[in-house]
Amino acid sequence: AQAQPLIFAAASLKTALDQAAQQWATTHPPVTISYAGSSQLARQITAGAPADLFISASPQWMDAVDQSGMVTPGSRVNLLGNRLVLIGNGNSTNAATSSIASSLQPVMDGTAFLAMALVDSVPAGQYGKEALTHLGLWDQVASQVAQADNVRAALALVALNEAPLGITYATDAKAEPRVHEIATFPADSHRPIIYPMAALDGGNDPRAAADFAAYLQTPPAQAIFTQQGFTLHPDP
Amino acid sequence: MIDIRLHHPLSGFDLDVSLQAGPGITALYGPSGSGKTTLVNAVAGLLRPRAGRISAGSDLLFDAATGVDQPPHRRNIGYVFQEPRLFPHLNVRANLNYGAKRAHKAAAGPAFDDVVDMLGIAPLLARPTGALSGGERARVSIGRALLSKPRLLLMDEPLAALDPARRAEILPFLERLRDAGLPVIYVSHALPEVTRLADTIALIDTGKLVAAGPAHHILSDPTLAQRLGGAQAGAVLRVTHGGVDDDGLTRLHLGGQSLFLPQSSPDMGHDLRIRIQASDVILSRNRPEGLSALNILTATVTQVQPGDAGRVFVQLTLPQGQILLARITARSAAILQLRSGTPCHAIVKAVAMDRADLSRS
Amino acid sequence: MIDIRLHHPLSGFDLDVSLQAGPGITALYGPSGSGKTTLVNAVAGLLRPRAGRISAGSDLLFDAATGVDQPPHRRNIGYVFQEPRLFPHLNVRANLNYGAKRAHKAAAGPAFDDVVDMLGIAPLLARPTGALSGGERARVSIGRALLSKPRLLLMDEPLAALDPARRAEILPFLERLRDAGLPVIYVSHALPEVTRLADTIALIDTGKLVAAGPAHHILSDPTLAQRLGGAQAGAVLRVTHGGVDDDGLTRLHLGGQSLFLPQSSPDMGHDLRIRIQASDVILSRNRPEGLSALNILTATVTQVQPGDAGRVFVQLTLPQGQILLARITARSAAILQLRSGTPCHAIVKAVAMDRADLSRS
Amino acid sequence: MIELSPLAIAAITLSLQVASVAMIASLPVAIATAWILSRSRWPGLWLLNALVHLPLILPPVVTGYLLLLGFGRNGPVGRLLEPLGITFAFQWTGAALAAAVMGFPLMVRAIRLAIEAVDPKLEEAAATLGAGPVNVFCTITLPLIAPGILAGAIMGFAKAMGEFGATITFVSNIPGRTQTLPSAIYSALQIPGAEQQVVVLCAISVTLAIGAVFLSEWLTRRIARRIGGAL
Amino acid sequence: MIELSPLAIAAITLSLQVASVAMIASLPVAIATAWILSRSRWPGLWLLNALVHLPLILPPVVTGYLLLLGFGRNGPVGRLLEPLGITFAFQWTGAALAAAVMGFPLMVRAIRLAIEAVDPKLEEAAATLGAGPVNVFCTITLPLIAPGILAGAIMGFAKAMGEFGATITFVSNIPGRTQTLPSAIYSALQIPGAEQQVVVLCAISVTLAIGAVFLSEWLTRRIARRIGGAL
Ligand SMILES: Nc1ncnc2c1ncn2[C@@H]1O[C@H](COP(=O)(O)OP(=O)(O)OP(=O)(O)O)[C@@H](O)[C@H]1O
Ligand SMILES: Nc1ncnc2c1ncn2[C@@H]1O[C@H](COP(=O)(O)OP(=O)(O)OP(=O)(O)O)[C@@H](O)[C@H]1O
Ligand SMILES: [Mg+2]
Ligand SMILES: [Mg+2]
Repeated sequence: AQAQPLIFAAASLKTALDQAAQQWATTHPPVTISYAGSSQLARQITAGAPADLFISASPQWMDAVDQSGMVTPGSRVNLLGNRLVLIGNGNSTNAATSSIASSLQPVMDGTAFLAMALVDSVPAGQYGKEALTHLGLWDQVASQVAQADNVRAALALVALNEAPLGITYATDAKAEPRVHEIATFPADSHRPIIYPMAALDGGNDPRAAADFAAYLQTPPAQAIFTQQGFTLHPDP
Repeated sequence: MIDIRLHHPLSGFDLDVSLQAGPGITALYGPSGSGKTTLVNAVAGLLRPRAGRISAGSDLLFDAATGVDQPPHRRNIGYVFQEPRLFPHLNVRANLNYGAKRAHKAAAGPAFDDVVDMLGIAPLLARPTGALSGGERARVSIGRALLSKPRLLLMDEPLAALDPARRAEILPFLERLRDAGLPVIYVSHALPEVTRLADTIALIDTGKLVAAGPAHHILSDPTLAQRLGGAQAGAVLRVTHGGVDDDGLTRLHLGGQSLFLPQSSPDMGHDLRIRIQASDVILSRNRPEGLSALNILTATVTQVQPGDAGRVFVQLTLPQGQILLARITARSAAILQLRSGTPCHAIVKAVAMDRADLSRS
Repeated sequence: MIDIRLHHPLSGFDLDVSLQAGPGITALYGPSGSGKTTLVNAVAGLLRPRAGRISAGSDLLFDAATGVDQPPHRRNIGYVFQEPRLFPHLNVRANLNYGAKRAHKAAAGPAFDDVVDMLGIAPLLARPTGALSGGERARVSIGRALLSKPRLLLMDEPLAALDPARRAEILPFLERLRDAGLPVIYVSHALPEVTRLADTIALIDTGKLVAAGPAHHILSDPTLAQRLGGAQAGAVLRVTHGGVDDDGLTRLHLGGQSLFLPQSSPDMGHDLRIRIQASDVILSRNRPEGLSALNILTATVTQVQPGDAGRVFVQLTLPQGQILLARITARSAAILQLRSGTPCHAIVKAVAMDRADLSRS
Repeated sequence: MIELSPLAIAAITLSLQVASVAMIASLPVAIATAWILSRSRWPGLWLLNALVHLPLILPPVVTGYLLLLGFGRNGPVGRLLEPLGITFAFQWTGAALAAAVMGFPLMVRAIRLAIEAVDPKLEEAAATLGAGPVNVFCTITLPLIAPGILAGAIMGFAKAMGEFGATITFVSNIPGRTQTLPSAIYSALQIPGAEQQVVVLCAISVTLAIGAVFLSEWLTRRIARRIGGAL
Repeated sequence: MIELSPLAIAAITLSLQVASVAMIASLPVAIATAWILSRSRWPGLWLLNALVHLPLILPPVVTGYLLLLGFGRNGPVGRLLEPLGITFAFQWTGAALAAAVMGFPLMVRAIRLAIEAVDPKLEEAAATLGAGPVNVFCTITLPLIAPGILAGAIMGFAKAMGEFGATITFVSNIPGRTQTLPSAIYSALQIPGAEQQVVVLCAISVTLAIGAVFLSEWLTRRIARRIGGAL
């Protein structure tokens, strides 16, 4: 097992990346993937983790790793992108046309909670806060925002209807049958959502890892990602 | 009237006892490990006997057959444990008051100050129990049980840790409680205490009752004298108070004869009893003269019972029918030619009898 | 030779004692709360006295001035505590062996089987200590200390929880240990035990030493008799063994006179001592005849000391200079006109003396 | 001195409030549970015992999720309590509940150990002096296990000061309402380069909890001295 | 029956291994620490006491981060131990270290409570019988505190079975190497709709830990019966 390439990947990639890795393993030696929060993984890499490849959920943490000199020069790419959506509890479809502001009315009234990831620290929360601020809604909803420690936990709050509304990535909304997508936030309302990938210097098996990284950028792998709702080749 | 019938297996043997105790003080006497504490625990409700029935008067405390088993706190029985069991988080005063606070308001019992004085623990009241000597603990534990105003008092070797002077102060107090109507079951290894206090004596050995009955019966039975600890065996005589002489000696009447007690005892009522230790009695065929011993009783030998190691117990009957026990060497018995029917004189030193030997019956 | 000098504040008073103990058995006698346990704890090293110095022979155990303080496990002192302190997680055998295992291989001490037999605890060996009676615990605790082969034995009321028969079996064993050279400090409230065992007696009261010295001195001092518990005071006579008569009585020589002991005692060597309780002695101006009492000694009154409540202590000197104590009523003393210099006869019942009163000196 | 933001101060206040309430409210329940576990015998006991240990065994996130399912606005218990005006969801009370639940096994264990160390002979003695079982418990057992209760309380308090996983999952992180110190610390850890802030917040948390630990040590020693009775 | 994936089985095995090793390895240290805290008096004691409580007070993620800084490959302790062949970073040993550290305060408290309940008179008696302090501790104190040690051990084990935050922060979540049951549960929680898998993993975790709890209860009762000595 020691010889297998070790991939550090943001936890929110698990569903898609597991499928891709499985497909890869049918024709190649398997890879090992460790899922955790991007911040935890980044810190582990700078502390000397023997990982070959890092896929972060935000450019911020990839920058931090880059600055520590662990990234193999020239290997950094923007692997995936995502959309930020407002979601609601239940799988109703008729609400699909509602505007963001009107949907958030109960939150602004103080009668409902809006589930988000931590707005100051977790990327999905940061993007959400940026978007709401851009739309001029943040100040009205801020006191009713229930911040979860990651975007999946925010999703769970909406799924359980503890918070009837939430802001997550489109990929999360797609994967959870108990929620529905109400609206997509305009792409210009927040910084672009990017999942950067880079090879690392501290790994055991850089060649196999490079092969796997290359594979993730091939059409068969990208089909899996788009099926899960990711966007491809995002602009920096 | 405490009626105890119980059967309980112990390691090694079974405890199997049937005993009626009270009114008055019932002494439980027996060697170490014979089952005394176990018996008393069953009465207190701390041990559930395998079989049996325990009642106090008309109140059924335990009955294995019908499943009756009153919990200890409902039995209203005071218990002085063999080890003091003081509450470590309470000071001496709070320990003493623990039972008192929970006693029936209406119940009779000794006053706090009387108990504290009698036990000599007034200077200790504010102390934590951790800072007490062994004997001090024992005294506090006695006081705690007394102040709970029980209807029956169980005392398991309560005075073992105390010096003779202390004992001499506590014993009369117990007698006064007994006289006030409190039945007591008193476990002890000290025969002087037993003979002084007991109205009833129960002898127990390896879980079985060897003998039980009124104290003067048991104590004057020469066949039991050896078992009671030969050196300390002795009979109890019933006497009446005949006044205090000028030099401080108390005169006791015994039918037509007199006994002198070397202490001025107040007239404690008419019916008294005095213990006379068998080894304190000297026998003589002739009436002896010019002795320091003041008490010379005429009597008739009724039984000569061989004891251990060259000694015999001589049972004497006084003219009015009371029984006295003497312990002498077999050689003396032979020289004096003592046999049943021999008339003789019993010499008892006045000093050998103590006020501690005198008590109300 | 144990040399104890210590000063330690207690609640209420200060313990302030200077005492030389041993060889032989040193009895520490005093009322409850007088500081006996505290003193013994200091010797064992369990209590660090505020000031003082304790040494055993040439070995300095404690010295407040130089800061010497040997820890208890290095002192090699056996301690029978006032309460048994058995190890609850070990069975009786393991408790007994705890000290034995840690003793010096070379050290002398009694054998396991002897101790177990003497204490009558053979049936208990496999038992957990939780399932023992009070007296059984006390015996195991004695055995545990004996088997640790100490160079000095501290015993704090070791026999208080035991019946007279058990005591009678344990006392000779202690004497044998003493004879084998083991010094013992023996705390007790029971004067018979003290007079029987003690070579040296230390009387302690509220932390101060009232008197200390050879047992026969202390015991025959009429000024101390009252403090020793009047009823049990008595002198100790040195005698030699004169053989056992056909009827089982042992003859003891006392200068030209004889005493008879109602038990065939084997010749235990030449120098014996016998305790004669003061209240067991009857005095007569004339030589009495025809009594069951076999022992009549001629003596001269040397002191008449008033006791309590109409009683006096009469100090008698025997022809060879030994001292005997008698306790009689003041009335008898007056009738017999006893004063210093009066010749008289002391009558002692043979039965009143027990083999328990006889010991090697 | 480092300037603390108003939100950090709110988090400190809230943490203290949550930890104190969690500790005080769960203490009687913990004492009762410990007593039942150590002194009674009945068939369902093993289940209670297992239940008590659960928060120790499960990852905190799972405990938080279970709390959400049970005590959330749509949970069976939550729906039951809502009409009574008791809501836990997204309230500081929910944070206290989560902290109490997470600290509960620690409290029960400490108290149980103490109960099992009490000499039943003393309780027997109290019974012969007329004290019924409840009376014996209150006047004898309880004072004797005070050191165990204190140890349990302080473990509960310390745990409550550090609890994060269950709390954030159950009541989220609403600054000023449910943002406790650990949530604030976690938040800060997610931002690259915010280590300075993490250190400050940790130092505050540690100082407060250690202060509580010392208070309890001092109390314990006082009690021990009183019980031991040595001069 | 539910089929378990090989990785789930690996997580179960690893968790048991990590929890057992963490518990067994830290027990002697916990006993020594408890003894020092309850029986010795020296100026630095308060610091040790504070240190012991730290993992309880700090959010687990912080503890994990501190471990990473100290025991990681570039940490001062990690670098010191590496030449000796001891590495914690991203190894199961690191998971065991994290679990041990997190369970340590629980262990120490339980054992300390037990030590403080031992009657010093028994230790004195042992000393007069020739046993030196270490000997007294091993032959008297240790057997008497066995119930406390067991309680501490089982709390340590249960905590180790549930520990997540410090573990994933310190040694990551590498399947087959550092992925313990709680990490596996966390991973499963990342997949929406995988609740079934979460429930199964939780059930396994709970079953194992509760089994250990019962084993310890049974042992404790046996010891208590032996010590109490009642028939
Ligand atoms: N830990 C303690 N702190 C303060 N005073 C104490 C402590 N232990 C005992 N005392 C007091 O010191 C005095 C002497 O106690 P000690 O135990 O030495 O008495 P003792 O002579 O052994 O009595 P006893 O025959 O009752 O056992 C008593 O008054 C007692 O109350
Ligand atoms: N918990 C117990 N389990 C089994 N046997 C016991 C238990 N407690 C005592 N025994 C045994 O029962 C017998 C009677 O014990 P008990 O305590 O009643 O004796 P005792 O007459 O009070 O003796 P002592 O005078 O020594 O206190 C003893 O042989 C003792 O070993
Ligand atoms: Mg008994
Ligand atoms: Mg004492």
